[in-house]
Amino acid sequence: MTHTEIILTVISLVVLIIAGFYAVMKKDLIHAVIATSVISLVLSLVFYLLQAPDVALTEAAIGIALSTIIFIITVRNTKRFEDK
Amino acid sequence: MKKVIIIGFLGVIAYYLLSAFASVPFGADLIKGVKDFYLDKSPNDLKVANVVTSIVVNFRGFDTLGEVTVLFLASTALGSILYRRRSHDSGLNPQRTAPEASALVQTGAKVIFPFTIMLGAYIFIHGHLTPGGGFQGGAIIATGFLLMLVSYRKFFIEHNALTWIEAIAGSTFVILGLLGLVYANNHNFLENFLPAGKLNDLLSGGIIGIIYVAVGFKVGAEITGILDTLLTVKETGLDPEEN
Amino acid sequence: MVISDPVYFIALPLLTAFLLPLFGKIYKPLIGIIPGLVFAFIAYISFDLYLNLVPGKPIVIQLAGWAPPWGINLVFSEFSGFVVTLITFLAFLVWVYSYNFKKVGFDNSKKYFTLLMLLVAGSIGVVLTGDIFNMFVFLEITAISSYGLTAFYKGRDSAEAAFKFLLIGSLSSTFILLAILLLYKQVGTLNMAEIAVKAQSIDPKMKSIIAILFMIGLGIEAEMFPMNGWVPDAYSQAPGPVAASFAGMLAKSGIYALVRVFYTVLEVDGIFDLLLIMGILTIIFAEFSAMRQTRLRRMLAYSSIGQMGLIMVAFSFNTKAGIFAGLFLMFNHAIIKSLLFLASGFLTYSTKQKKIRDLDGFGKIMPFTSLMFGLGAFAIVGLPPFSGFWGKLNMLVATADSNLYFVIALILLVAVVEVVYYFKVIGRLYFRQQHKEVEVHKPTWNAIAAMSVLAIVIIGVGIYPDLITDYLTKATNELFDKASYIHNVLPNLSLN
Amino acid sequence: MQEFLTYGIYGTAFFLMLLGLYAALVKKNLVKIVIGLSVLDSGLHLLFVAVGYISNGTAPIFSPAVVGKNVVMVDPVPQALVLTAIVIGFGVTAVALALVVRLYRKHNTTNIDEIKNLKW
Repeated sequence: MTHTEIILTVISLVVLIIAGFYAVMKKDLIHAVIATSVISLVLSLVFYLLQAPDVALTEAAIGIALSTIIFIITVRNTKRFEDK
Repeated sequence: MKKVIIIGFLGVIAYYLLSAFASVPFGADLIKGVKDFYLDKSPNDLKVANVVTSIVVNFRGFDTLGEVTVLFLASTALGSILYRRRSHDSGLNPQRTAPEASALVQTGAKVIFPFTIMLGAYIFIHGHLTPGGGFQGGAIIATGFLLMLVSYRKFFIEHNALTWIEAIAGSTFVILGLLGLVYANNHNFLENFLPAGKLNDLLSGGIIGIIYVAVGFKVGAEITGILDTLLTVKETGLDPEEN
Repeated sequence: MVISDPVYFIALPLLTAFLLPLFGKIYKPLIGIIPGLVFAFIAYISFDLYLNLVPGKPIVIQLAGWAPPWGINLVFSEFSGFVVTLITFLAFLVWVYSYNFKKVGFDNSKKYFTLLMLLVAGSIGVVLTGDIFNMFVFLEITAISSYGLTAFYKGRDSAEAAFKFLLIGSLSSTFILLAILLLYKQVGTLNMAEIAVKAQSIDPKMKSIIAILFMIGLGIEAEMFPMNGWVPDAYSQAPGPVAASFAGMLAKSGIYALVRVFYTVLEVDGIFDLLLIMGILTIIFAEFSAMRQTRLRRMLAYSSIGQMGLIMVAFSFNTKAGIFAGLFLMFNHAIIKSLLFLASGFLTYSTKQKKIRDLDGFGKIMPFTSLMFGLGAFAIVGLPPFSGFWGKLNMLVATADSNLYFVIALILLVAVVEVVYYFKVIGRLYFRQQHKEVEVHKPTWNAIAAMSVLAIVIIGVGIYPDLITDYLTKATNELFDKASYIHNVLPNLSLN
Repeated sequence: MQEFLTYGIYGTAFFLMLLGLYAALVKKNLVKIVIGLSVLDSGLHLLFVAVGYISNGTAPIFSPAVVGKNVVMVDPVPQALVLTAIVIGFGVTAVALALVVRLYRKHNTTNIDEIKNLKW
């Protein structure tokens, strides 16, 4: 790995941790779903950096777009907020 | 109290797993296993440039058959869980109550849609050469249909066509496998029986390319069906038949 | 060799499931007929292959033209062939029982048969495959089709049951994947026979972590104690024939995977002691819960967990007698529990609450179904003229061989508990007056046929156990002889 | 640097998995539980790819630029496995969300505590 790649990886890992926290703790489910989408986005970057372009592409197509969409459809069909 | 127990439990799991993975250093090439065989055979015998594709479709093709089945299963199970009652007289599906998207979105969707389909098709046709393949291409095609579904209220998926595509693409996979029993050298299920061609040619890799195209169609139809089912369920309110 | 290739067990149900919607477009009754033909065919070739199997020479099929360990292989041996034959036989009977689909409508029956075909294909795949990741894929196929089948009926609490099942199932698949990943990084292969050879050099601590991960992950489908919260709900909410196929196929493939992994793939010190403890806990938890149930299906479900616990205990002895008893119990559990679930489907059909006390006096108004239920109850408790007796007897012999006297005491105690709660139901069926008028739901001819076949098998094996003991002994030898499994899959590689 | 990345990537993967497990086991909201499962899956997929990585390896594709040269390639097997796992995870998520929608239609709530028979 070159230095740029290592720095990118480290930044991605930090973003992953923050987004993970946000996804699990946030009461607004739409926000939480967007956070999972961010996890997938960053994850697909990390996959690319780890020389797994196939997995990166799959994660991009399925994780970022489709998973997020089905989550959002569900949240729209049910309740948006997680109550206490 | 329950939280404390669960966090303690998670701590125990984390400790043991970390201690297990600590002996697997990141980036080290520890093993001499099947991977060297794959890295050698894929370009030389199968003439498939993308080793992941050759593993997914050929060496471990049976897994992929299972994977396609899982998606088919998910869409069937979804249909069985969220069955719809469509009114037969009007062509419109009354359950979709989402507001019409703005003209900007609609025009944009119309422009982007063909390109999305083309991109998806490109990805699964070149699955054995470049990153990506049937699953990724199919998912991208489904995204294109999703775009149309959310921007036009009157855009409806032709379910008959979806059923036909699903059935034909899925059975193509299995039948290609069964043909291997008859025509291939070792008479194995899913064995390649077509000429392998030249490395990095579009028409190379024998049945691998054909299988990935079938997978692409199947996955695209499957995911489009899943999205359509989820989008057209009744949006709010209790269902009278449930109680 | 072309026509009787084990790959048909998986390829044909998958092909049919993919094409089923098209058959429905051509002629609607085909939806019900085609699956039956396929089940009959695979049951036939399965019997054919199994009866003609040469001892010590399992049929090893390579896929995609690559010899193991590079490609995936299927192993049809005495043990896996036995389980596959059992599964295909039950699949055909379940189809006979549920063939008539007019009640639920065309569209739903299409989904029902599709999911059922995939459940059968998945269970067979788990049993036949010789590759650890491929086993995971098939486990997921069985799991997802079970979620769909559990949530099949709309009016009940089926969605809750399915969600619970899904939650536990997803956690289990995570554990299995972790175990596979660790194993792969240690040995560099996914083929079970090659892992078995190379696993000897793994660090013991790592090996025990992998084994525990497998135990958690596979234990969920095998209904092991802390992870079986889904069982009572799924069994009581799913349609009757589906509950029968859960008992006969899902649980069987789960226990098969568990046994195969611990006997053949990974040899870990102390794992059998752990299995013994888990099995005993499962039995105690299940049998005492079963006694407190007021609903028939939940009672049967807890009883099923108890039986699975007994099977785990039998396999945990790691002796030939133990494996033999375990196989006999597996056979009994599959046949007898299926009969009980099929009969209970009609018994509780007309009562809304599905309570046991609603069954007062049903022996008079539903004589055949009550008779079948009574027969199943006598058999599962372990009374002499039925096959259940031989299973329990072998179990006691095996336990005595292993000098585990407290387990003998436990088995006898459990038998008493089983007698108490099963005879409570029988007492209500035959020795109580019917206290209110109910609409009687007569079993259809196909249901009668399916139940009669099961009853005949139970009585036949009960009177003449030598019908199957030969095959069970062969299967025992196959499972116990790890070296010959490895030799048959990988001729060039051997232990040490 | 190597050590740091080992612990960094594995640590992140485990952190995501534990977060997901925590959400799946503790949270009361059905959608949140499914989100937890999806986070758990993400961590697991990261772990798979990280375990398959080999230092200074290239992607396992014999493109014209690579053919004939002696290059180290990363392990393609975990990548193929994770591809399967991602698709299976998507299928399970879709079924789970469909069940959530049906539970909501029946009980008009997504809170576990208000849905009987879902407690254990």
